[in-house]
Amino acid sequence: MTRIFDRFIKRLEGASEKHLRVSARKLGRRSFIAQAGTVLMGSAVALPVLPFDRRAHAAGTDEGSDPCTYWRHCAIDGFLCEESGGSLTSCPPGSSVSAVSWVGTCNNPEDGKDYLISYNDCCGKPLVPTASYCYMNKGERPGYRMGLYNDVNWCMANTDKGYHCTVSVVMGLAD
Amino acid sequence: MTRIFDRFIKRLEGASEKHLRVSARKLGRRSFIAQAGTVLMGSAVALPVLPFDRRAHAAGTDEGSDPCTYWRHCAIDGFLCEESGGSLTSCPPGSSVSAVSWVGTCNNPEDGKDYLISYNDCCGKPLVPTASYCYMNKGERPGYRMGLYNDVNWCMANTDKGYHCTVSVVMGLAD
Amino acid sequence: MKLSPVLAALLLCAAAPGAFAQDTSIKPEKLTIRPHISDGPHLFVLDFGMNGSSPIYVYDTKDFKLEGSIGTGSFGQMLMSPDKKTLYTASDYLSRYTYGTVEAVIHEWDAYTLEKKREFTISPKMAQTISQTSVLNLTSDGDFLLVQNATPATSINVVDLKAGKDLVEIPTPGCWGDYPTLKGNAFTTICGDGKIVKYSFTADGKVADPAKSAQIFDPDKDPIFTHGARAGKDMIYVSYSGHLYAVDGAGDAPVVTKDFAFGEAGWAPSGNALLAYDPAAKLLFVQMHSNPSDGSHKNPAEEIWAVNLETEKVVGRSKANGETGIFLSGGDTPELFGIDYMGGAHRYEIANDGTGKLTLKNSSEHVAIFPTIAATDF
Amino acid sequence: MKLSPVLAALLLCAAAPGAFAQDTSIKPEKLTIRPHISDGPHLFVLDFGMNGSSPIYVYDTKDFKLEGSIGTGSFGQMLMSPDKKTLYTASDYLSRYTYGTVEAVIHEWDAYTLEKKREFTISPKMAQTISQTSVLNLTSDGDFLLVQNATPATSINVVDLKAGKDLVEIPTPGCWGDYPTLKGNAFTTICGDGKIVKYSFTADGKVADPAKSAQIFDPDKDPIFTHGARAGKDMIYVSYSGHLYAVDGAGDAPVVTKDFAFGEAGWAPSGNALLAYDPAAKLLFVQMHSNPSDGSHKNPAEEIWAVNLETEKVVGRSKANGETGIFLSGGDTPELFGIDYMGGAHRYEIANDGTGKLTLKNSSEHVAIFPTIAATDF
Repeated sequence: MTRIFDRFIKRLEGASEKHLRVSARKLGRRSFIAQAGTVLMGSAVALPVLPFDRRAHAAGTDEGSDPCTYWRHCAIDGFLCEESGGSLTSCPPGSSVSAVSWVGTCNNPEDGKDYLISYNDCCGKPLVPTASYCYMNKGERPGYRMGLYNDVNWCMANTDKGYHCTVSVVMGLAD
Repeated sequence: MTRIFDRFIKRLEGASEKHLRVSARKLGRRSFIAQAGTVLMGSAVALPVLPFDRRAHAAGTDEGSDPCTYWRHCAIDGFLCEESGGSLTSCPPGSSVSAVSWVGTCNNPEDGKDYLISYNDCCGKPLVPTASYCYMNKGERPGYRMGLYNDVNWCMANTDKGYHCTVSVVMGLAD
Repeated sequence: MKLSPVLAALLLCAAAPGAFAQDTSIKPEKLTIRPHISDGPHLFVLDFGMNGSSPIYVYDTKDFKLEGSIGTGSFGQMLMSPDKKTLYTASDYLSRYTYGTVEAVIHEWDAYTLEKKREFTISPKMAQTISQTSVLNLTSDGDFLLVQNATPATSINVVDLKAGKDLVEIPTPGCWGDYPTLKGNAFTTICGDGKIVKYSFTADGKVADPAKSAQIFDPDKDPIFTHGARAGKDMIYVSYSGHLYAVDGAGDAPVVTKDFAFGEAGWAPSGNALLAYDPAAKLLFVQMHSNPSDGSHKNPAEEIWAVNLETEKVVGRSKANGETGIFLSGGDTPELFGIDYMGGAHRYEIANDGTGKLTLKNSSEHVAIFPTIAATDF
Repeated sequence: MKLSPVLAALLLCAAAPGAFAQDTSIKPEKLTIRPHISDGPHLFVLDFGMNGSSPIYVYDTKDFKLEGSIGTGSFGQMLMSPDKKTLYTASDYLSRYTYGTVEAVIHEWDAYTLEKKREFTISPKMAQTISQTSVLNLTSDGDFLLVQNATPATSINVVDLKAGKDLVEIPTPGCWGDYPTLKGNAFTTICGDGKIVKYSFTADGKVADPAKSAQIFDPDKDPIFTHGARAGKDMIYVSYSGHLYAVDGAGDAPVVTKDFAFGEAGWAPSGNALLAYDPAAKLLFVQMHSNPSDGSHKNPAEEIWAVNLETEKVVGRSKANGETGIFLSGGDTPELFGIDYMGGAHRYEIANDGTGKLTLKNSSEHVAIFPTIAATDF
């Protein structure tokens, strides 16, 4: 008597492909924001043929279908609340909002401005595996810059610490 | 920060296909053992084209590759210990053997005899999702015949009650 | 612990390289919690978990859009209250996830806000079994939960909902299930000797002697499924071969008021929650599969048959979609929902011409990994 | 509770329709527990779980055949003891799986029998973070475990292994990691001001004043990864851009003994456990990706570069397989293992000609759903 992993998994596969496409695109991303301060040694823009992106290529490159590419998700690491019963800025019913959060600085292509984004986890319920999983790291920093670190459970300071999903909330303009 | 469901899932998909193939074959199984006592109204043997077995057909019918069809697994419901670090008759290292078990009566094609099989769960560790999941129900009965019931966690009487995997142990000849 | 998230974010921003420049023309967005699911009809689907949580997903029935979820423990069971306002769940929490102390927990969830209204622990003897309708039920007046135990010795735990604790454990050796009678504090259970037995108890936990039916079925030759469906005064059961029994539990001991074979050669019932009775159409829906053999009693449904209990005839046969369970909504014109063995769900319209013919309205291929049981809030 | 399973099965057989006919020519099989994994070399891979267990799978390195597993809690961390006999894990158990009381638990597992040798709880402030080498370490003499806390305020919990309990919590505000020094009860941590700070403590829990290095790196312009690799007396760190720092923590305060850029235009380091130092070949292996940009520092590896720390030159570049982490075995001729972002694992032979060229020996496409960290028992 055990789980039968099936169609649901198909959907998970879909999520993986999205994640792959994101990886492939990120490797070729032009938008290298100097303000964030990272100095890298190159910024070549050709989409590379990677050993690991064969499925990305096989799956096509329909960017419009990938919710992770929405501009305000530029430093998100998590399952989207908008596909878990919540929205871009609201946690699903019956969950709680993380008391603490990490922040990102994302460029809004509509007005060309940089915005400060608060990434809050929603807490206290299981994650929803059919929701899109996004792993974007613009401006992300290790744990010694905790407020910019996304590899941590931001439900940690809540009474209910289980990770449920993540929202991306515009806090205001970044300077 | 969350699980990336990927290649592992591919393997799970494989397990599902196996399960499907089993279902399809079971529907067509000739071996209707009267001794088990179930009276059904028909026993047609043609492999049916079912609405739900399209993947079974698509995946081909390589019976030899499906460990669930091994004769002694005829009433197993669980993940195979032989693919979880154990064997047909041994639990994986560090797990415990279920103190209670359900039984099945399976026909050994090598000698044509019916054997009594004890299905024991191994306990105390997480299930291994890459192991084959088998769902066979020959002679299975509901909870009012507990010793023949397989939709229950047979680790229930152990100190460590987590379900890990299932072994199929030959107890002797059934009469 | 509940700092304002905005404040908290700002505090942490002190560490960020880009300072926060407040532009009066830009209004910060408000971070909220969706207060409740939509007002439309919903399907609640339990995703059975043996290790870890058994989540419950809440879907809009029109498009199977996910509106929220609930987390329960391992071996989750669920039951919607008759007024559709409370979802009861029963599940186990292991202190070390796959070992350690087991706590069996009853949760009462608000079916609209998906918030927890209450939780309390009950006897850890609770059966660790696949989600099924026979193991978690409410007594007629809703005062007591009836919980199946298995150690593997079987008993029924009567849980006092007002007090939030166990009232009495009633040994039911060799029996399974706890379907409540229509009145009073009593339930019936199906036993391995082919009888159905009625147990009554008082609100202070006194248990009367069990009242046994005559032998109803032959558990060796043609066992009945433990999933039953209430149809008026009777509970309906079917056997592996397709024999139907209507059992009235109102009297001293359960009695069969009607029994007949509804099948035909080459077809047999199968599944988990394989029956659903539509009181509007007065039809019993049954999951059926073809070419049955020993061990095929859990096969996914190939057809769903509609049986008229008055005429004892199959009046309609509809194509199924691999269902392991079917569930009826309430209302004047109930809808039928199926969950399939591939993790999908299906909504069917029921013809109102007495044939019980089903028309598939919409489906989702992925509502859960291992959906075992479902319920509607309408 | 531990009945003989055979006896138990026989007891239950009483309910079975077919009686058990003992034929003297048929010997019942013996149900056993495999006492330990094989004597060959193994790779332990942690499968990170945020909800529920983080299992650890144990694979034969020659063919990646599964030999067993271990179950830990959520947000699992692991560390193999230097003698390869004990696997330490640190993980959280939530009393209601996704809410409720958190217990942070240290487990000591026998790496041969996969049995639990001991477990005890520590401070629940333990960081709920992706598995990484910087957050769970043993002091030089193995007496204390160093555990990263985050609430999100950071501190290091010094855990007394003899006593099986917390010794002292050392506040390390704005810093991350707890790499032990080569001698004594001390560790270094990386701080947001670009400095590396050394903390020393006594066996009875007295903590000396922290000793800060000069500023080593610019956390805004070119931050370093918190994953470091020990190379003799130095800890090696690399920055997002590919600048390498060798930091000696033996003295009063950490000092940089060497730093140089090893990259080239169009390539940068990335991943989680992105470094591994081979003391036999005296080479540092680094995961690299091409066309770096802001946010690409966690990209899977496209190549694995070998850096000679003496000559400060990249001496070899090998094709990678999407690794997020690389791990070296012990022994005279260490092997390199990679776990990739698709859930696979890879074993590489290291050329013994000083070039650090890697030859892929074997791979498995599916060792875990989300492998985050690995270790060998050889």
